[in-house]
Amino acid sequence: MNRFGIAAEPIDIAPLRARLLHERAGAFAAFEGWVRNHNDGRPVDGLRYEAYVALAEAEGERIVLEALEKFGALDACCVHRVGDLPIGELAVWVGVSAAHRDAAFDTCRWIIDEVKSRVPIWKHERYTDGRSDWLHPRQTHPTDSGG
Amino acid sequence: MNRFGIAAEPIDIAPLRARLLHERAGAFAAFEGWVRNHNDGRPVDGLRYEAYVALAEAEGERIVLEALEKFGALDACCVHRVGDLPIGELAVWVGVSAAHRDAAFDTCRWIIDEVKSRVPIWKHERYTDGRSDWLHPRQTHPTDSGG
Amino acid sequence: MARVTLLYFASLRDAAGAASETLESAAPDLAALYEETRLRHGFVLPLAHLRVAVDGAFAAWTDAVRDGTEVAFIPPVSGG
Amino acid sequence: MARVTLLYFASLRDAAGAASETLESAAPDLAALYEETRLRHGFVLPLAHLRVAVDGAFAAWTDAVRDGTEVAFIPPVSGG
Repeated sequence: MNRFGIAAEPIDIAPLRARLLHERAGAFAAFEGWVRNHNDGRPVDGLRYEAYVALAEAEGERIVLEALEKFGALDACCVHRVGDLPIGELAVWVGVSAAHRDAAFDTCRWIIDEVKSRVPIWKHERYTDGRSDWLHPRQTHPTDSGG
Repeated sequence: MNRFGIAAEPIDIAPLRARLLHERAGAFAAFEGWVRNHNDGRPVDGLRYEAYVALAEAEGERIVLEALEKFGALDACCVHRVGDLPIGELAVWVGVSAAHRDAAFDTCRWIIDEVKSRVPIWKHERYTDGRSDWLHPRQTHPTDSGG
Repeated sequence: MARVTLLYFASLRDAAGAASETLESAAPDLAALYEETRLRHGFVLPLAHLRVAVDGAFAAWTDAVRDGTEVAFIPPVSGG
Repeated sequence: MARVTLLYFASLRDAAGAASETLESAAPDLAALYEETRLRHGFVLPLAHLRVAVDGAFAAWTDAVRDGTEVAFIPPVSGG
Protein backbone atom coordinates (compact mmCIF):
# COMPACT_ATOMS: atom_id res chain seq x y z
CA MET A 1 0.00 0.00 0.00
CA ASN A 2 1.11 3.55 -0.70
CA ARG A 3 1.80 6.17 1.95
CA PHE A 4 -0.94 8.52 0.79
CA GLY A 5 -4.52 7.64 -0.04
CA ILE A 6 -7.86 9.18 -0.92
CA ALA A 7 -10.73 7.47 0.91
CA ALA A 8 -14.39 7.55 -0.15
CA GLU A 9 -15.46 5.84 3.09
CA PRO A 10 -14.85 6.73 6.78
CA ILE A 11 -11.18 6.39 7.68
CA ASP A 12 -10.28 3.49 9.99
CA ILE A 13 -7.34 4.79 12.02
CA ALA A 14 -6.20 1.64 13.83
CA PRO A 15 -4.67 -0.20 10.82
CA LEU A 16 -2.97 2.99 9.62
CA ARG A 17 -1.35 3.49 13.02
CA ALA A 18 -0.42 -0.20 13.22
CA ARG A 19 1.53 0.06 9.94
CA LEU A 20 3.81 2.63 11.56
CA LEU A 21 4.78 0.59 14.64
CA HIS A 22 8.48 -0.16 14.58
CA GLU A 23 10.96 -1.43 17.17
CA ARG A 24 13.30 1.47 16.43
CA ALA A 25 10.51 4.02 16.91
CA GLY A 26 10.40 5.88 20.23
CA ALA A 27 8.01 8.57 19.08
CA PHE A 28 4.76 8.76 17.14
CA ALA A 29 2.88 11.92 16.20
CA ALA A 30 -0.53 12.09 14.58
CA PHE A 31 -2.72 14.84 13.23
CA GLU A 32 -6.43 14.63 12.51
CA GLY A 33 -8.53 17.23 10.72
CA TRP A 34 -12.16 17.13 11.83
CA VAL A 35 -15.19 18.85 10.30
CA ARG A 36 -15.91 21.86 12.51
CA ASN A 37 -19.32 23.41 13.13
CA HIS A 38 -18.05 26.83 12.03
CA ASN A 39 -15.59 28.47 9.65
CA ASP A 40 -14.58 32.12 9.57
CA GLY A 41 -17.44 32.91 11.93
CA ARG A 42 -20.13 31.18 9.80
CA PRO A 43 -22.01 28.19 11.27
CA VAL A 44 -21.38 25.11 9.12
CA ASP A 45 -23.82 22.22 8.62
CA GLY A 46 -21.44 19.81 6.94
CA LEU A 47 -19.22 19.65 3.92
CA ARG A 48 -18.13 17.77 0.87
CA TYR A 49 -14.59 17.11 -0.28
CA GLU A 50 -13.79 16.47 -3.89
CA ALA A 51 -10.41 15.42 -5.30
CA TYR A 52 -8.67 15.03 -8.61
CA VAL A 53 -7.85 11.55 -7.39
CA ALA A 54 -5.00 10.49 -9.70
CA LEU A 55 -3.05 13.71 -9.21
CA ALA A 56 -3.93 13.96 -5.51
CA GLU A 57 -2.54 10.49 -4.85
CA ALA A 58 0.64 11.18 -6.81
CA GLU A 59 1.22 14.56 -5.15
CA GLY A 60 0.35 13.22 -1.68
CA GLU A 61 2.81 10.38 -2.12
CA ARG A 62 5.52 12.85 -3.14
CA ILE A 63 4.81 14.96 -0.05
CA VAL A 64 5.16 12.02 2.34
CA LEU A 65 8.39 10.82 0.70
CA GLU A 66 9.83 14.36 0.68
CA ALA A 67 8.96 14.68 4.38
CA LEU A 68 10.68 11.40 5.30
CA GLU A 69 13.78 12.51 3.39
CA LYS A 70 13.75 15.99 4.93
CA PHE A 71 13.28 15.10 8.62
CA GLY A 72 14.58 11.53 8.82
CA ALA A 73 11.49 9.96 10.40
CA LEU A 74 11.10 6.17 10.12
CA ASP A 75 7.72 6.05 8.40
CA ALA A 76 4.61 8.12 7.75
CA CYS A 77 1.26 7.90 6.09
CA CYS A 78 -1.68 10.12 5.27
CA VAL A 79 -5.28 9.51 4.20
CA HIS A 80 -7.76 12.17 3.08
CA ARG A 81 -11.53 11.68 2.84
CA VAL A 82 -13.69 12.71 -0.08
CA GLY A 83 -17.50 12.80 -0.26
CA ASP A 84 -20.11 14.21 2.12
CA LEU A 85 -18.94 14.62 5.72
CA PRO A 86 -21.07 15.57 8.74
CA ILE A 87 -19.80 17.76 11.62
CA GLY A 88 -17.23 15.90 13.70
CA GLU A 89 -16.21 13.51 10.91
CA LEU A 90 -12.55 12.74 10.32
CA ALA A 91 -11.44 14.53 7.12
CA VAL A 92 -7.71 13.81 7.12
CA TRP A 93 -5.30 11.68 9.15
CA VAL A 94 -1.50 11.94 9.27
CA GLY A 95 0.70 9.60 11.31
CA VAL A 96 4.49 9.56 11.70
CA SER A 97 6.85 7.26 13.59
CA ALA A 98 10.43 8.29 14.37
CA ALA A 99 13.27 7.50 16.74
CA HIS A 100 12.75 10.84 18.55
CA ARG A 101 9.90 13.28 18.97
CA ASP A 102 11.44 16.23 17.12
CA ALA A 103 11.35 14.33 13.83
CA ALA A 104 7.87 12.92 14.55
CA PHE A 105 6.32 16.34 15.25
CA ASP A 106 8.16 18.22 12.47
CA THR A 107 7.32 15.59 9.84
CA CYS A 108 3.66 15.43 10.87
CA ARG A 109 3.27 19.22 10.79
CA TRP A 110 5.06 19.55 7.46
CA ILE A 111 2.94 16.86 5.81
CA ILE A 112 -0.40 18.39 6.80
CA ASP A 113 0.80 21.87 5.76
CA GLU A 114 1.93 20.62 2.35
CA VAL A 115 -1.20 18.52 1.84
CA LYS A 116 -3.34 21.58 2.50
CA SER A 117 -1.38 23.74 0.09
CA ARG A 118 -0.47 21.32 -2.73
CA VAL A 119 -2.88 18.39 -3.03
CA PRO A 120 -5.81 18.88 -5.45
CA ILE A 121 -8.67 18.47 -2.98
CA TRP A 122 -11.46 21.01 -2.60
CA LYS A 123 -13.86 21.70 0.24
CA HIS A 124 -17.49 22.62 -0.35
CA GLU A 125 -19.10 24.00 2.80
CA ARG A 126 -22.83 24.03 3.52
CA TYR A 127 -23.84 26.79 5.93
CA THR A 128 -26.77 26.72 8.31
CA ASP A 129 -28.35 29.67 6.44
CA GLY A 130 -28.81 27.39 3.41
CA ARG A 131 -25.97 28.78 1.32
CA SER A 132 -22.90 26.86 0.30
CA ASP A 133 -19.50 27.64 -1.17
CA TRP A 134 -16.41 26.09 -2.68
CA LEU A 135 -13.36 27.19 -0.71
CA HIS A 136 -10.64 28.48 -2.99
CA PRO A 137 -8.22 30.25 -0.67
CA ARG A 138 -5.69 32.30 -2.63
CA GLN A 139 -3.03 30.99 -0.27
CA THR A 140 -3.31 28.63 2.67
CA HIS A 141 -2.44 30.12 6.03
CA PRO A 142 -2.15 27.97 9.15
CA THR A 143 -5.23 29.53 10.76
CA ASP A 144 -7.58 30.19 7.87
CA SER A 145 -8.95 26.79 7.06
CA GLY A 146 -10.33 23.66 8.65
CA GLY A 147 -7.69 22.85 11.20
CA MET B 1 -12.00 12.06 35.17
CA ASN B 2 -8.86 14.15 35.35
CA ARG B 3 -6.80 15.26 32.36
CA PHE B 4 -3.65 13.45 33.50
CA GLY B 5 -3.37 9.91 34.70
CA ILE B 6 -0.85 7.26 35.70
CA ALA B 7 -1.78 3.81 34.31
CA ALA B 8 -0.54 0.49 35.67
CA GLU B 9 -2.13 -1.39 32.73
CA PRO B 10 -1.79 -0.98 28.93
CA ILE B 11 -3.27 2.32 27.77
CA ASP B 12 -6.48 2.08 25.73
CA ILE B 13 -6.28 5.03 23.34
CA ALA B 14 -9.77 5.00 21.81
CA PRO B 15 -11.71 6.28 24.86
CA LEU B 16 -9.07 8.95 25.54
CA ARG B 17 -9.36 10.24 21.97
CA ALA B 18 -13.16 10.06 22.13
CA ARG B 19 -13.21 12.37 25.18
CA LEU B 20 -11.58 15.09 23.09
CA LEU B 21 -14.06 15.07 20.18
CA HIS B 22 -15.85 18.39 20.02
CA GLU B 23 -18.03 20.09 17.38
CA ARG B 24 -15.89 23.21 17.59
CA ALA B 25 -12.67 21.24 17.06
CA GLY B 26 -11.16 21.26 13.57
CA ALA B 27 -7.80 19.90 14.62
CA PHE B 28 -6.50 17.08 16.80
CA ALA B 29 -2.86 16.30 17.52
CA ALA B 30 -1.55 13.28 19.39
CA PHE B 31 1.83 12.13 20.61
CA GLU B 32 2.78 8.62 21.65
CA GLY B 33 6.01 7.58 23.29
CA TRP B 34 6.90 3.96 22.51
CA VAL B 35 9.55 1.73 24.10
CA ARG B 36 12.44 1.65 21.61
CA ASN B 37 14.85 -1.23 21.10
CA HIS B 38 17.84 1.06 21.68
CA ASN B 39 18.89 4.13 23.66
CA ASP B 40 22.07 6.12 23.24
CA GLY B 41 23.47 3.35 21.04
CA ARG B 42 22.79 0.56 23.57
CA PRO B 43 20.37 -2.24 22.63
CA VAL B 44 17.44 -2.26 25.06
CA ASP B 45 15.43 -5.34 26.09
CA GLY B 46 12.57 -3.55 27.81
CA LEU B 47 12.04 -1.15 30.64
CA ARG B 48 10.20 -0.29 33.79
CA TYR B 49 8.63 3.02 34.70
CA GLU B 50 8.10 4.01 38.29
CA ALA B 51 6.21 7.08 39.51
CA TYR B 52 5.61 9.00 42.69
CA VAL B 53 1.95 8.66 41.82
CA ALA B 54 0.31 11.33 43.99
CA LEU B 55 2.76 14.04 42.98
CA ALA B 56 2.95 12.87 39.35
CA GLU B 57 -0.81 13.13 38.97
CA ALA B 58 -0.93 16.58 40.58
CA GLU B 59 1.97 17.89 38.49
CA GLY B 60 0.65 16.30 35.29
CA GLU B 61 -2.75 17.88 35.83
CA ARG B 62 -1.09 21.28 36.34
CA ILE B 63 0.85 20.86 33.09
CA VAL B 64 -2.26 20.09 31.03
CA LEU B 65 -4.20 23.01 32.51
CA GLU B 66 -1.24 25.37 32.01
CA ALA B 67 -1.00 24.22 28.38
CA LEU B 68 -4.71 24.82 27.70
CA GLU B 69 -4.40 28.30 29.21
CA LYS B 70 -1.21 29.07 27.30
CA PHE B 71 -2.23 27.97 23.78
CA GLY B 72 -6.05 28.17 23.86
CA ALA B 73 -6.76 24.61 22.76
CA LEU B 74 -10.22 23.20 23.50
CA ASP B 75 -9.20 20.13 25.51
CA ALA B 76 -6.25 17.83 26.16
CA CYS B 77 -5.33 14.78 28.13
CA CYS B 78 -2.29 12.69 28.92
CA VAL B 79 -1.74 9.21 30.36
CA HIS B 80 1.64 7.74 31.37
CA ARG B 81 2.30 4.06 31.98
CA VAL B 82 4.16 2.59 34.93
CA GLY B 83 5.37 -0.98 35.42
CA ASP B 84 7.28 -3.34 33.12
CA LEU B 85 7.03 -2.50 29.41
CA PRO B 86 8.29 -4.61 26.49
CA ILE B 87 9.76 -3.12 23.29
CA GLY B 88 7.05 -1.44 21.22
CA GLU B 89 4.72 -0.81 24.17
CA LEU B 90 2.96 2.52 24.54
CA ALA B 91 4.60 4.46 27.41
CA VAL B 92 2.82 7.80 27.19
CA TRP B 93 -0.08 9.26 25.21
CA VAL B 94 -0.96 12.93 24.75
CA GLY B 95 -4.01 14.13 22.79
CA VAL B 96 -5.19 17.68 22.11
CA SER B 97 -8.24 19.06 20.30
CA ALA B 98 -8.38 22.67 19.11
CA ALA B 99 -10.16 24.88 16.60
CA HIS B 100 -6.98 25.12 14.49
CA ARG B 101 -3.87 23.03 14.03
CA ASP B 102 -1.35 25.56 15.38
CA ALA B 103 -2.86 25.30 18.86
CA ALA B 104 -3.23 21.53 18.62
CA PHE B 105 0.42 20.93 17.67
CA ASP B 106 1.89 23.53 20.05
CA THR B 107 -0.12 22.29 23.02
CA CYS B 108 0.71 18.65 22.34
CA ARG B 109 4.43 19.35 22.01
CA TRP B 110 4.52 21.54 25.12
CA ILE B 111 2.71 18.95 27.25
CA ILE B 112 5.07 16.10 26.37
CA ASP B 113 8.13 18.33 26.89
CA GLU B 114 6.89 19.44 30.32
CA VAL B 115 5.86 15.92 31.33
CA LYS B 116 9.34 14.67 30.51
CA SER B 117 11.04 17.42 32.48
CA ARG B 118 8.70 17.92 35.48
CA VAL B 119 6.65 14.85 36.30
CA PRO B 120 8.19 12.46 38.89
CA ILE B 121 8.42 9.35 36.72
CA TRP B 122 11.62 7.35 36.30
CA LYS B 123 12.74 4.96 33.61
CA HIS B 124 14.73 1.81 34.38
CA GLU B 125 16.26 0.32 31.24
CA ARG B 126 17.32 -3.30 30.84
CA TYR B 127 20.04 -3.76 28.23
CA THR B 128 20.61 -6.85 26.12
CA ASP B 129 24.04 -7.29 27.77
CA GLY B 130 22.26 -8.04 31.06
CA ARG B 131 22.96 -4.73 32.73
CA SER B 132 20.29 -2.23 33.72
CA ASP B 133 20.17 1.40 34.79
CA TRP B 134 17.92 4.08 36.21
CA LEU B 135 17.90 7.07 33.88
CA HIS B 136 18.52 10.29 35.76
CA PRO B 137 19.31 12.84 33.08
CA ARG B 138 20.67 16.04 34.58
CA GLN B 139 18.44 17.95 32.19
CA THR B 140 16.02 16.67 29.60
CA HIS B 141 16.88 17.54 26.02
CA PRO B 142 14.49 16.84 23.15
CA THR B 143 16.76 14.18 21.66
CA ASP B 144 18.30 12.45 24.64
CA SER B 145 15.53 10.27 25.92
CA GLY B 146 12.82 7.94 24.72
CA GLY B 147 11.09 9.96 22.08
CA MET C 1 -5.59 22.04 -33.95
CA ALA C 2 -5.26 19.72 -30.96
CA ARG C 3 -8.02 17.51 -29.64
CA VAL C 4 -7.99 17.70 -25.82
CA THR C 5 -10.16 16.63 -22.92
CA LEU C 6 -10.59 19.31 -20.25
CA LEU C 7 -11.29 18.35 -16.62
CA TYR C 8 -13.13 20.75 -14.31
CA PHE C 9 -13.20 20.61 -10.54
CA ALA C 10 -15.01 22.40 -7.72
CA SER C 11 -16.24 25.90 -8.68
CA LEU C 12 -14.95 25.51 -12.23
CA ARG C 13 -17.10 22.42 -12.69
CA ASP C 14 -20.13 24.24 -11.33
CA ALA C 15 -19.48 27.16 -13.71
CA ALA C 16 -18.85 24.90 -16.72
CA GLY C 17 -21.84 22.73 -15.88
CA ALA C 18 -19.74 19.65 -16.67
CA ALA C 19 -16.92 17.63 -15.13
CA SER C 20 -15.16 17.32 -18.47
CA GLU C 21 -15.50 18.13 -22.14
CA THR C 22 -13.57 17.16 -25.24
CA LEU C 23 -12.85 19.78 -27.89
CA GLU C 24 -10.50 20.98 -30.61
CA SER C 25 -8.36 23.99 -29.81
CA ALA C 26 -5.86 26.12 -31.73
CA ALA C 27 -4.46 27.59 -28.48
CA PRO C 28 -0.64 27.65 -28.71
CA ASP C 29 -0.09 26.89 -25.03
CA LEU C 30 -1.97 25.89 -21.87
CA ALA C 31 -2.31 29.51 -20.75
CA ALA C 32 -4.10 30.43 -23.98
CA LEU C 33 -6.23 27.30 -23.65
CA TYR C 34 -7.33 28.41 -20.20
CA GLU C 35 -8.07 31.94 -21.36
CA GLU C 36 -10.34 30.77 -24.19
CA THR C 37 -12.06 28.33 -21.82
CA ARG C 38 -12.47 31.01 -19.16
CA LEU C 39 -14.18 33.36 -21.62
CA ARG C 40 -16.46 30.62 -22.95
CA HIS C 41 -17.65 29.51 -19.48
CA GLY C 42 -17.37 32.82 -17.64
CA PHE C 43 -14.88 31.50 -15.05
CA VAL C 44 -14.07 34.20 -12.49
CA LEU C 45 -10.76 32.73 -11.34
CA PRO C 46 -7.80 34.40 -13.08
CA LEU C 47 -5.05 32.17 -14.44
CA ALA C 48 -2.60 33.40 -11.78
CA HIS C 49 -4.69 31.65 -9.10
CA LEU C 50 -4.65 28.27 -10.84
CA ARG C 51 -2.26 25.46 -11.61
CA VAL C 52 -2.50 23.20 -14.62
CA ALA C 53 -1.93 19.47 -15.07
CA VAL C 54 -1.58 17.35 -18.18
CA ASP C 55 -2.33 13.63 -18.12
CA GLY C 56 -2.28 13.55 -14.32
CA ALA C 57 0.99 15.46 -13.73
CA PHE C 58 1.53 19.15 -12.99
CA ALA C 59 2.58 21.09 -16.10
CA ALA C 60 3.73 24.62 -17.02
CA TRP C 61 1.34 27.19 -18.49
CA THR C 62 3.85 27.74 -21.29
CA ASP C 63 3.71 24.07 -22.37
CA ALA C 64 2.21 23.49 -25.82
CA VAL C 65 -1.27 21.97 -26.09
CA ARG C 66 -0.62 18.41 -27.24
CA ASP C 67 -3.12 16.40 -29.23
CA GLY C 68 -4.87 13.60 -27.35
CA THR C 69 -4.02 14.85 -23.85
CA GLU C 70 -6.19 15.38 -20.79
CA VAL C 71 -5.81 18.87 -19.32
CA ALA C 72 -6.95 19.77 -15.81
CA PHE C 73 -7.28 23.34 -14.54
CA ILE C 74 -6.60 23.23 -10.79
CA PRO C 75 -8.33 25.94 -8.75
CA PRO C 76 -6.84 26.88 -5.36
CA VAL C 77 -7.02 23.79 -3.17
CA SER C 78 -8.71 23.54 0.23
CA GLY C 79 -8.13 20.07 1.57
CA GLY C 80 -7.25 19.32 5.18
CA MET D 1 13.60 16.72 66.75
CA ALA D 2 11.04 16.05 64.03
CA ARG D 3 9.63 12.66 63.18
CA VAL D 4 9.46 12.31 59.38
CA THR D 5 8.82 9.62 56.81
CA LEU D 6 11.26 9.67 53.90
CA LEU D 7 10.23 8.35 50.45
CA TYR D 8 12.86 7.00 48.06
CA PHE D 9 12.44 6.47 44.33
CA ALA D 10 14.43 4.94 41.48
CA SER D 11 18.19 4.85 42.15
CA LEU D 12 17.75 6.38 45.61
CA ARG D 13 15.46 3.50 46.59
CA ASP D 14 17.98 0.98 45.28
CA ALA D 15 20.78 2.69 47.26
CA ALA D 16 18.70 2.98 50.45
CA GLY D 17 17.44 -0.59 50.11
CA ALA D 18 13.95 0.64 51.06
CA ALA D 19 11.07 2.58 49.53
CA SER D 20 10.56 4.53 52.73
CA GLU D 21 11.74 4.88 56.30
CA THR D 22 10.52 6.78 59.33
CA LEU D 23 13.03 8.51 61.57
CA GLU D 24 13.72 11.38 63.93
CA SER D 25 15.90 14.19 62.64
CA ALA D 26 17.35 17.37 64.07
CA ALA D 27 18.07 18.79 60.61
CA PRO D 28 17.03 22.45 60.50
CA ASP D 29 15.83 22.37 56.91
CA LEU D 30 15.15 19.94 54.05
CA ALA D 31 18.61 20.52 52.55
CA ALA D 32 20.29 19.43 55.79
CA LEU D 33 17.88 16.48 56.00
CA TYR D 34 18.97 15.35 52.52
CA GLU D 35 22.67 15.77 53.35
CA GLU D 36 22.45 13.60 56.47
CA THR D 37 20.42 11.00 54.54
CA ARG D 38 22.86 11.06 51.64
CA LEU D 39 25.82 10.39 53.94
CA ARG D 40 23.99 7.61 55.77
CA HIS D 41 22.99 5.74 52.54
CA GLY D 42 25.90 6.73 50.33
CA PHE D 43 23.70 8.44 47.72
CA VAL D 44 25.79 9.69 44.81
CA LEU D 45 23.34 12.31 43.57
CA PRO D 46 24.20 15.80 44.85
CA LEU D 47 21.39 17.93 46.21
CA ALA D 48 21.61 20.31 43.26
CA HIS D 49 20.35 17.52 40.99
CA LEU D 50 17.25 16.81 43.07
CA ARG D 51 13.94 18.38 43.95
CA VAL D 52 12.14 17.86 47.22
CA ALA D 53 8.44 17.39 48.01
CA VAL D 54 6.57 17.47 51.34
CA ASP D 55 3.24 15.70 51.74
CA GLY D 56 2.81 15.31 47.98
CA ALA D 57 3.65 18.88 46.92
CA PHE D 58 6.93 20.36 45.73
CA ALA D 59 8.74 22.26 48.50
CA ALA D 60 11.84 24.45 48.91
CA TRP D 61 15.12 23.07 50.30
CA THR D 62 15.15 25.94 52.78
CA ASP D 63 11.79 24.88 54.27
CA ALA D 64 11.97 23.66 57.87
CA VAL D 65 11.58 19.96 58.61
CA ARG D 66 8.10 19.70 60.11
CA ASP D 67 7.09 16.97 62.51
CA GLY D 68 4.79 14.29 61.12
CA THR D 69 5.41 15.07 57.45
CA GLU D 70 6.27 12.82 54.51
CA VAL D 71 9.36 14.01 52.62
CA ALA D 72 10.25 12.78 49.14
CA PHE D 73 13.64 13.32 47.50
CA ILE D 74 13.01 13.53 43.75
CA PRO D 75 15.94 12.42 41.56
CA PRO D 76 16.10 13.72 37.96
CA VAL D 77 13.02 12.44 36.17
CA SER D 78 12.98 10.38 32.98
CA GLY D 79 9.37 9.80 31.98
CA GLY D 80 8.08 10.02 28.44
